Amino acid sequence: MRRIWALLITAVFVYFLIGIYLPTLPEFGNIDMFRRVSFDYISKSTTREYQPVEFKHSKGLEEGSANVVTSIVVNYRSFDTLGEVTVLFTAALGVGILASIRKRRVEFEEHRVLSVATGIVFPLILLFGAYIFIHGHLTPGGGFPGGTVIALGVLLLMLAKNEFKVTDVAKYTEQIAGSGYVLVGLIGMAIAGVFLANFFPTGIVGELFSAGVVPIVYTLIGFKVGAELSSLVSELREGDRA
Amino acid sequence: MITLLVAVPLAFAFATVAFPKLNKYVFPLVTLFNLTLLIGYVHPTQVVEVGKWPALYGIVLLLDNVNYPFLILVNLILLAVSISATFQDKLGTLLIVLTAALNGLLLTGDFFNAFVFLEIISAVAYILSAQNKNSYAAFKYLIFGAIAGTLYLIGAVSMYVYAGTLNMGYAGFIASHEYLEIAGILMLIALLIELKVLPLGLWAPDVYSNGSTLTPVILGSAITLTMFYFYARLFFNIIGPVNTNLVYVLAIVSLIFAQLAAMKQRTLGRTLSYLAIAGASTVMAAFSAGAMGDEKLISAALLYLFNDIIAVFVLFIIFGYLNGKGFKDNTVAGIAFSLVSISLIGFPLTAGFWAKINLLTALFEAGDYILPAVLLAAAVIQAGYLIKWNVDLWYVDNDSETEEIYLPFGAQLVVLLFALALVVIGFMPDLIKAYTDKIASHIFDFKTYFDTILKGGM
Amino acid sequence: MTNIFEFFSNLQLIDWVFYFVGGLMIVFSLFAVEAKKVFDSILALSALSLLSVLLFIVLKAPDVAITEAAVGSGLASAVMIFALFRIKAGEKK
Amino acid sequence: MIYYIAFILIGVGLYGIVSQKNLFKQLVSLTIIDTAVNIFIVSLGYLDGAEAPIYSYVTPVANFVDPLPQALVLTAIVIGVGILALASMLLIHINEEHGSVDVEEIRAAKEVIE
Repeated sequence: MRRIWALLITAVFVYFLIGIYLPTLPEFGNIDMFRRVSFDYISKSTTREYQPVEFKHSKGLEEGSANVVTSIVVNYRSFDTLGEVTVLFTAALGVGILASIRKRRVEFEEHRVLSVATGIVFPLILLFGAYIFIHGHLTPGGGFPGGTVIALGVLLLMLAKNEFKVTDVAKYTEQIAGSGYVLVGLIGMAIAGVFLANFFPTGIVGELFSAGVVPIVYTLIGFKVGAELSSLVSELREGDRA
Repeated sequence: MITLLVAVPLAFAFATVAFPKLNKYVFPLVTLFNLTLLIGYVHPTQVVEVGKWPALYGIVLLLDNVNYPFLILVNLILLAVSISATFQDKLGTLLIVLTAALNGLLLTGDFFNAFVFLEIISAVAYILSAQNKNSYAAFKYLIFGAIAGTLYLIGAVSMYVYAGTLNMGYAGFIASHEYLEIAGILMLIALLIELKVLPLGLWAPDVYSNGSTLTPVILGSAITLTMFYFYARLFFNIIGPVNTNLVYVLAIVSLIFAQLAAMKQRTLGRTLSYLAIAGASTVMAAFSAGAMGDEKLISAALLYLFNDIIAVFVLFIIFGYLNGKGFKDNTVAGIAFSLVSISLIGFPLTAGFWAKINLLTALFEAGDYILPAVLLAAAVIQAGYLIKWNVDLWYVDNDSETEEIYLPFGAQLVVLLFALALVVIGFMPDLIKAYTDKIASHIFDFKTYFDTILKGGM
Repeated sequence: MTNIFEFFSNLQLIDWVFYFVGGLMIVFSLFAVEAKKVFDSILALSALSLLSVLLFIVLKAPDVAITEAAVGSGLASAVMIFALFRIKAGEKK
Repeated sequence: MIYYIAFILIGVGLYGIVSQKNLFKQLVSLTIIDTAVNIFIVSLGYLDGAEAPIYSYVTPVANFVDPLPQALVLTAIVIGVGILALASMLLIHINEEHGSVDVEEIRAAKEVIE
């Protein structure tokens, strides 16, 4: 009975998507970039006249990161990212609040190969995570994947050492990084008059020290996400922390 | 300036996460700060382009005559919650986050930004509804809510595909109406799920009746109010009415179902839950009846919404503390409960009376006779069970063995004030009607909205 | 589509990738939904996520790909497996 | 083409949510929907013959696919994992409260209590 209902609902919904919704979409691979705001995101011309941007040549633009996705996430639509960080914050907090009544830890057998290998690999993973979020404005990546890589390193540590536990340091990191992000926004408000304004010079496109506040914000996000996700995984494993 | 309404709560939430003990003091302070900012320093029609990017490219926050009263009411309710409800220290941080998210959703002028705030609100709601061993209901809520979020996300992204921007005003201006309607259907389903109209309240009663003083109050008043604002903004102002007849029928069915279910319940908690759903359904039905631009009807519906929200707040706070105990030792709570019940029934000289009478006359003028008939029948049922519960609770025999529960002073004060407010508005309905009329006259004015939101140039 | 042969000979490489990866994804998703054991369905979900990483790379979205690889197939699976272990541990007692 | 893949995946996920009795399976189906929607949104920004939206030595001048949907998906993925973690914790709680994560067994357990 349940399956028939399921098939019926699915059929109606897929019919809506394919029959009614799909014809309104542009053909795949054939979109009109000039009608979209992304065109100005790419040429970084939202406040000035159109001028093509060139790697390692253009400088002093309104927005200076080479990775356009990063420039949207952390600069043009930074307010969204603040909200996104907040969702993750809420989820981590919620997992902490709901931490279970009974202590029932997930235990693993310690394996010698894994624990020795973790000792070697863990610093490299941390380094890689840090690389991802520091170079977020130049190469693919950024604060979220970088922080997640760090959290995955912590997860590896957890698998290798049975008694390993994420301590309160994670909470303090989260606190400092989170309020740091809002603080960057408020400094922007103090200097440029608008919340989350970019108040640093943007430099030359493609250099490490460019793009104004973007690397700073992404580093903060990286730390925050890393701390949040590792404490989240740890809490999921531990049951009760108190 | 209005960004501070979101930024300051968020900053405090992040900063106090390691010190949950502080939350008892920070949460009322933050809401008080928001209220002073709203009343003293900002005034309607104000636009902020976050990050100094022009309206089309960045995110726009907008304060106009429509959302200004909503903002004040939501922050007032949150302040009242911080005074009257009891909660664990850790939940305080969540409530501060919720304050930021509700303000953000009320202010935002961007489809995707609204999605982010919707998700924050739902995440907080899931956690709140899982309190008091109610995880199963919370999980059901999470599944429905996540599907709603996904549908809204598809709708928001289609707006971008159709219009080339995510800005609400510009997207509503540039995209063709058929396309807007198709994206609108997706968003409509999402919002109806969030407003607890769509699955006919299948999961909502379980969530509401978990016996905490916090969950039903927050879900039933602050979040519902914000969702109604967002519905009005999307479907009156930007997209235009979408499938109003279907929503109308759905809302009426939901209303009948909820009132019949409320009559049958044997516990007060579930009765009140169905009452809250019935209230939301009534407002939704009135909204869809007046979606074509009937300002008088919308104004009446907003008055009804106001009455309902305040009443639900008071009823659930009292229920959360007393949990079905009698009013013999809690005269103040009892008086507030009865006053609110009278107002909900629609007794003359209360806010509920004006809400009902305005709604009925507006509906008759619009030539609609189905909803008034349903509404009157529902009112009779509602009067029946509310009177029954009042009598029961006043004359209940308290067992001498059970310990006596008293409402804290803050809760008594808030409850009494809110109940008295309903009576005062009953004597002077123009006090609130001025606001609802203003909202109703501005909500259909797309041109002003468009001009305001793109003030910074194209 | 007059003729099947013509249809296939007109396909570009990217279309082949889509058919292949997409078909695999649908198979995995059906497996994830219908599998008898929850553990199998979590593994299928992880595989689905990895295949979507492949699609993201083909769609020229390296940022999304790296995020999905770290978050979707790494962390999400870990979270679900921990939850499953906790639930399993409860069933034994 | 890729639209169809995404829509079918959404359909499969929806089918899973309605048909499965195990709450864990419902969560898995929800995640399938999330992934499908992400693929769909990214494919809305694809442009034939364009490159990934990053200025580099390989692509010094702009010839890029639409970066905005990618930015939106980035946000959506992270939100999705947050909700997933919450749901996992709720599942653990459900198991502790009712002794099972199966809809019918939970219902049976509830009836015994009442």
